[in-house]
Amino acid sequence: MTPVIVPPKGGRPRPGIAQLKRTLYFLSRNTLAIIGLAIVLFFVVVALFSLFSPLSNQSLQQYCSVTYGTNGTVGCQPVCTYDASSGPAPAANCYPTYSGNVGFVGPTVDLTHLTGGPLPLGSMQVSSGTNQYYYSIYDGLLKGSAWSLGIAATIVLSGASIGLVLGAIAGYRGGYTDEVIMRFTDIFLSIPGILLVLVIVASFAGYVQGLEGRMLLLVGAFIITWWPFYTRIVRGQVLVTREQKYVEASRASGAGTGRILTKHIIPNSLYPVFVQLSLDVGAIPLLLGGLIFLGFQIYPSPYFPEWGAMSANSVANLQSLIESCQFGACVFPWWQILFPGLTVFLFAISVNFLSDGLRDALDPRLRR
Amino acid sequence: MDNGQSEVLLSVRNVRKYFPIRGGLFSAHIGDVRAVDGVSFDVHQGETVGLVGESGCGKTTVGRLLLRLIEPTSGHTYYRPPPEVEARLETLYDTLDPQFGPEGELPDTAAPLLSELDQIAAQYSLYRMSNKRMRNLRGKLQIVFQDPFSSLSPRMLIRDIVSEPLAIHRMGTRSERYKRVAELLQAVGLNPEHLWRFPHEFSGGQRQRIGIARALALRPDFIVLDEPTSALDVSVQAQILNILKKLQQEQGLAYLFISHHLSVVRAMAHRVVVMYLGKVVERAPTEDLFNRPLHPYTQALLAAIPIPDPELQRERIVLKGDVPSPASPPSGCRFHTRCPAVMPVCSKIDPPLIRYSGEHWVACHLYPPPERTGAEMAGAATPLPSTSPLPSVAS
Amino acid sequence: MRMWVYVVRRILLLFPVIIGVMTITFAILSALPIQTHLIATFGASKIPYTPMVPCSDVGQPGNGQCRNPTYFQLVHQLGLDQPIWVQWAEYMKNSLTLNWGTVNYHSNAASAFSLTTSIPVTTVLGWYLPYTLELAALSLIIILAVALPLGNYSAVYRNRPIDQAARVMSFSGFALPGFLLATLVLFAAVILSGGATPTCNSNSTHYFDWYGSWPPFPQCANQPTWIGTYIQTSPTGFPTIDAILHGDWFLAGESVRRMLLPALVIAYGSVAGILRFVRNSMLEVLNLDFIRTARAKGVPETAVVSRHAGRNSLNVTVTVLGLTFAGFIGGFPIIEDVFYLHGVGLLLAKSIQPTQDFGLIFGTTLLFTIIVVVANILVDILYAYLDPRVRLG
Amino acid sequence: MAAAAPVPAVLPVPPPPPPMAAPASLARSPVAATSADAHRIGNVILDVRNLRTYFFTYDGVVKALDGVSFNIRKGETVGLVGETGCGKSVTAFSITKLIADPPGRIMDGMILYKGSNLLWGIEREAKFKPLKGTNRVKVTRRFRRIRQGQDRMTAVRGGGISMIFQEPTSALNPIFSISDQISEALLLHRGIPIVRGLLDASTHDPATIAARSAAIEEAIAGLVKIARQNDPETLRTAADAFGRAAGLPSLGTQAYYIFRSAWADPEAKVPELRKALRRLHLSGLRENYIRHQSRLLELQNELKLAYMLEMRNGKPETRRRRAISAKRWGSKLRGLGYGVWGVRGYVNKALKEETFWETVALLEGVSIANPVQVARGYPHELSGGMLQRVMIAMALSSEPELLIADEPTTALDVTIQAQILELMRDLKSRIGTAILLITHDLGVIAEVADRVCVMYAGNVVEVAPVKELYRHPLHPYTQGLLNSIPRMDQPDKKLESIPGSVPNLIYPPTGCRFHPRCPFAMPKCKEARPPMTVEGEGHQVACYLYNGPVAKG
Repeated sequence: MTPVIVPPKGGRPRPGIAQLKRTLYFLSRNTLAIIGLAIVLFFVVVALFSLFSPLSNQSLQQYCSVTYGTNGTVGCQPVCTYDASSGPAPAANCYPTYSGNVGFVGPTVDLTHLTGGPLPLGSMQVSSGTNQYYYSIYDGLLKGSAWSLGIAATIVLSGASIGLVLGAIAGYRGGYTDEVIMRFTDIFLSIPGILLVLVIVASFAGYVQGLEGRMLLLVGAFIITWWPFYTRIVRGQVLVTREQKYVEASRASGAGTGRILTKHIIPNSLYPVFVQLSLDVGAIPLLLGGLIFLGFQIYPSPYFPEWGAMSANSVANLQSLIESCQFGACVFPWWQILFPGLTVFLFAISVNFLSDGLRDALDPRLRR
Repeated sequence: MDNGQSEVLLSVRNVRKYFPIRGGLFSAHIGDVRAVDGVSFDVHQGETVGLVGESGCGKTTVGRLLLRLIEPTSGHTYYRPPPEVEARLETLYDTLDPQFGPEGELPDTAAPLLSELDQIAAQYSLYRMSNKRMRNLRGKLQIVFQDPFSSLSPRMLIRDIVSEPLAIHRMGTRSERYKRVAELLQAVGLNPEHLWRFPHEFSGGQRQRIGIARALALRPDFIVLDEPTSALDVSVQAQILNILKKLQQEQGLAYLFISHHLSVVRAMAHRVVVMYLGKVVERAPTEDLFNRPLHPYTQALLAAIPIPDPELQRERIVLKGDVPSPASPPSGCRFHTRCPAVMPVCSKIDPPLIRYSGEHWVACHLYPPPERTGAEMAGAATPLPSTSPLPSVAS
Repeated sequence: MRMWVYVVRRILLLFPVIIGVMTITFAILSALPIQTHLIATFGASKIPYTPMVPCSDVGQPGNGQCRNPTYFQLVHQLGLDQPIWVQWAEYMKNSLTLNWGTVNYHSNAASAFSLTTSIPVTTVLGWYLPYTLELAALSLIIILAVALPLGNYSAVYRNRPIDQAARVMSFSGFALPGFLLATLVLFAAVILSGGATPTCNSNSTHYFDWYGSWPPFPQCANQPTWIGTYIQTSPTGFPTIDAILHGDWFLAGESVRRMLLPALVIAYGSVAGILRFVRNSMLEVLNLDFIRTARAKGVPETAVVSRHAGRNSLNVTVTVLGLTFAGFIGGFPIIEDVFYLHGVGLLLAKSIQPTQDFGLIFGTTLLFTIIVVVANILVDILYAYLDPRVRLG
Repeated sequence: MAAAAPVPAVLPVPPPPPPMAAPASLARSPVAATSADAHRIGNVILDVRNLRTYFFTYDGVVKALDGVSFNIRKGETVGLVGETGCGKSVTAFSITKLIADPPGRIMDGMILYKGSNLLWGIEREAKFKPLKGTNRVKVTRRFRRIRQGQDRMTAVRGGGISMIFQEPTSALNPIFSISDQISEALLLHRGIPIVRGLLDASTHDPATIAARSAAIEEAIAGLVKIARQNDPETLRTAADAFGRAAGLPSLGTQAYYIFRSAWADPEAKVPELRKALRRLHLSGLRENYIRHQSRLLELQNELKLAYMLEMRNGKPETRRRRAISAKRWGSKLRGLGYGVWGVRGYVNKALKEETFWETVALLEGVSIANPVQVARGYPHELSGGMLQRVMIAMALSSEPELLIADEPTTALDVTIQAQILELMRDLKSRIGTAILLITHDLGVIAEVADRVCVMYAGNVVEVAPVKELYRHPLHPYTQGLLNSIPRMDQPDKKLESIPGSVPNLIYPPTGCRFHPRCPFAMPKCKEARPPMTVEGEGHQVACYLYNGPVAKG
């Protein structure tokens, strides 16, 4: 007789739901991880928001910016100027000419961009101040969120998928396939840090023009550098999973390599990849910043709105400022360093907390 | 050696599996782990063959070889050879076996026989089959594993686990498969609503039932049971064993019951093969083996089993030392390092597996084949009193 | 003797890696347009780098385009017209015989270090390598000194305040951009040390010379004689060691002091990874059976952690030291650039922009790679020595 | 334990700590006899009362042990038998407080070891708060208290109560040699006799040296002569005599193994023996080091004694403890110089050799054929059976009162299991150690145990002398268990199985935990847990089918 199949109340549980719940529970016991998760989510939301904000399709608006004279004076170099006494402003972003000492606040334009006091978004003044290129740091960060996260995600995801495939094949096939792939991986792994990116970019930056080209170069260089890490990790995990009896069972009932890889090995080897992946997403803005700081013109314009670039440029600017003027007499444009730096820092550290929590939550050996 | 009680399902002949040991500067091949070294036995339809031995004796490897989960170094396993072919194989091997030299080389006179053997193998041997044919056959040959915890994928629903073989062989629609799965679960005494659970929600015994259900999915006629109960408790073990027996009677299944636990084997098997360090030391119908164990190793194994009866007084044979490594097996008889009845000849000549009486085969110098001359058996002691070391229950 | 086999194998594996890396650099180079090589070699002089020029330019009748003999002559001179595998073989031969070309004295790297004539790249690297090595050693010492005890603590007191604090500390180091941290630290140091007070010449080009860089007093009249014209020192080339050898304890202390700050920045930036690893390996070890055995033996808890768990987790940790090394040495260009520390990283930083000096770029990269590979081998040998399961086969 | 000073009957606070008192010796003190406390009568050495151990997991609270009570008398072997998840091992680990924490915690109960409650202060170690909406419980641990509790246990672990485990291959530290690991245990529990022995044997007084060296010389000559005969027994006796003459028994063992293989020409080995004799006149540095060690060991013993007192009197000895540990820190700091790498290698050579040969002697005791090689070896070089012998040797090195063997043969092969069981039977007859043998194999129990406790789902359901239990098992579970074993001696007996499976201890069945699987289940089985009733001599059972007098305790 054939029994009647009664699906349980509340519909069928999807595979993985229970797993997810478990993971979240263990994650929730780790305060830092929760904080990290919150901040990361916040950044993601901001990025999405920026895509739909008017900023996304228009190019950044230039504001008046401070220039520092060698004799300690501060000038405000307007983009288009007009005499304040003769009527209203001809255009939206035209400002009256102004010059004075530090601390003197002009009648129409205040120097909030010096002190970074909060001002409503879209008001004529610049909350959070501008960078040395007259661009509002706030706008830059907002617009940059999409860029930074986008670039990081593209690099990491494509690197991880390459690593996943190669690692799974190497680990499962073993033998010469394994040898070849792993030797190849070792070669790439032994080039330290971002030097390979640096070399590739340094070599080709001169010949690739335009935003698309530059982005392609950058992302490509990073992917070439990144995949070996994932390959190694995945292989290590696959070597463990491969020995599980359920793999042998499905081979015993005639499953091919492809099925075993996709159905059994890869799903059960994913967790370390998640951990590493979340780590690297945070690392990439830092590395980009490093490249910019070393003076690569990897973006079409020096004020390209990307977090790493912004912080690097501001720091470089700080150096040049300190070198140019007598020490002590300069105005220290802290806002230029603080806001981008803080963004990059927060993003990276929150992602770190998250990935650390994930590791504790996902790793059965550490789970208690 | 089929006594025609039923036709032969699998006939294992001189199967060897050497795992290479690599070492040295360029990881050259410096030796072999002789996991399985020339094992032969038959599995008849609907019968249970028990495979007994200590860990590292290669019994699990034999199981995997029978399903061609690993390729053998040499030898054949014939699947459903017709009786006349079987008979012919018998004679062929009987004529060939004595001609093998120490390194397994053969005189040229054997060439025609070999070629004939080759033709038969090409037709019936599992190891010669094309991938396609093998793939279809996999449904007929299944396996149940020892560890019920690692044998079910933790991320799959029971439904998917049990129906995977069906899915692989593209049998029926999804809903039909699930119907079949529900039947299977009932057959092994589980509830159809377990379909939507994950493995970690089950106890060891239940997992083992699920494993059995998966093995049954494709209506096999032979299942390798690789220590199916050694990870379970006795009460649950009894359940599983009873289920297996029931299924055997219902579906005429043949089992290869691998275990290190002789008492369980006695409860399950019709015929028993005892292995030591990759070689068959004794092979007999269950009753013969347990009432008249011939090989000293078998006797020691029997004596070593603790019997749950404190009032039982019996002579103990406690073997000294450990099982040698199969990477460097002792010369001659592999058991001679631990054998209580060891003779000079044991360390020189490896005793062949000879027919002692009826279906009772043994490989030991204590039981010389009729044609052996006394000179060869120099210093042979009188055979052990081959009465059972088991006492009758003190009453 | 199993140990020896292991070591020799490990060293033999070095060569394929080095050759592979060289092949990668070769691939990049050969992907560059030919003009680049010409400019890099012959400087940006008036030589026309285009294959086809107006016929009039090469003194031929007609107004079409004619082949440019100079161009093809130069291309032939560089052997760029040969089949790719011949070029590869040539490249390999030169690389393996340490013939890495010369510093392009038109490049700004050359001007930055006042290298007037074109000096072999290997020579320059020879001058600058010791500084990098000293810096690396110092930072590695700091990292281990912090990570090992802290990691064990946060494993033992898991998810308790000290653990959280340690993690926040280390991760913040990871998350702070190196250049930002370095610059701010340097800035602060300059302020704390009472601003810039040039010791012997006030019109130094680089502001930070006065603090971070080595040698401490560039172009000073009273510079000791064992510091050469460029920054190389004699006899060993390692500034601190040489200072000690010459009994100049002040300079020795000075050089350590000047390397301390960058080393701290590097360590702070890369302690997170290894700390995390120490912690996790310690957690795993603490769950193992033999720890339970030790407790059952009556071993006091402190001894259980330090002796039984500590040694094991240390062995596990040693295995990743190599990777850590590869990780943090990649940050050297930035740090050395900020502190103007005369190491290979600075060389690299100076030779990439605005005009690239490919000789230096690839030379430094190769050198860094070799450092990492050798470090890995040393680490593996150390591990093999520490773990009886490897040592005794 | 050669010189074990007795502890005064009425414990003064603080009692003068006897210099050589080890916790075991303390446990053996006449206190037990004099006290009027009930559990000390009939020389019960371990009395477990109403032990509860819970595990606080993601899925809920696993009530692994729910009121387990049993006791162990001097020198007897108690078998603890039951299925997986019945709490056998948890019981063992609760006795030594080795439960993994988190997630596990001992909730309450008493474990009286020679009158000291090992669980003293357990209830103050953590607070529990059930989380609403879930079946989880939030556990707030007081880590300092937990740590103190653990420290207290070091007074008992390894000394009075030793353990051996199921997985010999993973139970030994892979990076230390066997001798290192056994020596550690030796020094922890028998350190003072060893150190004293060394110090007493070593002398610089010329007269003594002269006298002794004469004796030694002729002893060596005799040894050489005997070694030629290639007769191990006589060699052994001679070697022991030599050891006594030299004043260090371990030298005897060493001499035996030096000469044993060298019967062809023993003279070649004489220099090696002379090298060994250096232990008899220690250099100043080494002697200082050993004195330092003995000081530390004595302080450690005082500390253990203080812990024992705490657990016995049930009130903290904080002041004494602090004073002692302050002293210990002091001498540790003073001895820091010895820790210097290189120095250590030199100074502890003598002690190392001494413990090494003590180790060899121990390994002989568990009938290992080649103890020297084994002692030099590392765990990965030895087979499972060998390692289990090593574990046993290590556990017995302190001559414990009680040996807890947690599934000692489960991971081993049948023939090796037979060897180990043989060894355990032998040890039982040789040394008077009580054994708590935990196993799921009723056959093993039948061969080794004197008394059996049958456990089911965290309860003890039946206690009986072994023969009694197998002759007439009372509890339905015990009966089912015995019927479900395939019997070698009764092959044609049909296998009966207990229906269902072991219950999930997060939601244990109400009343008698066995009732869902019980063939004789009655309504009242669901309601209340049956009490332990006495059915015949030493036979107790917890089942409503029997209505004997309720057992006390």
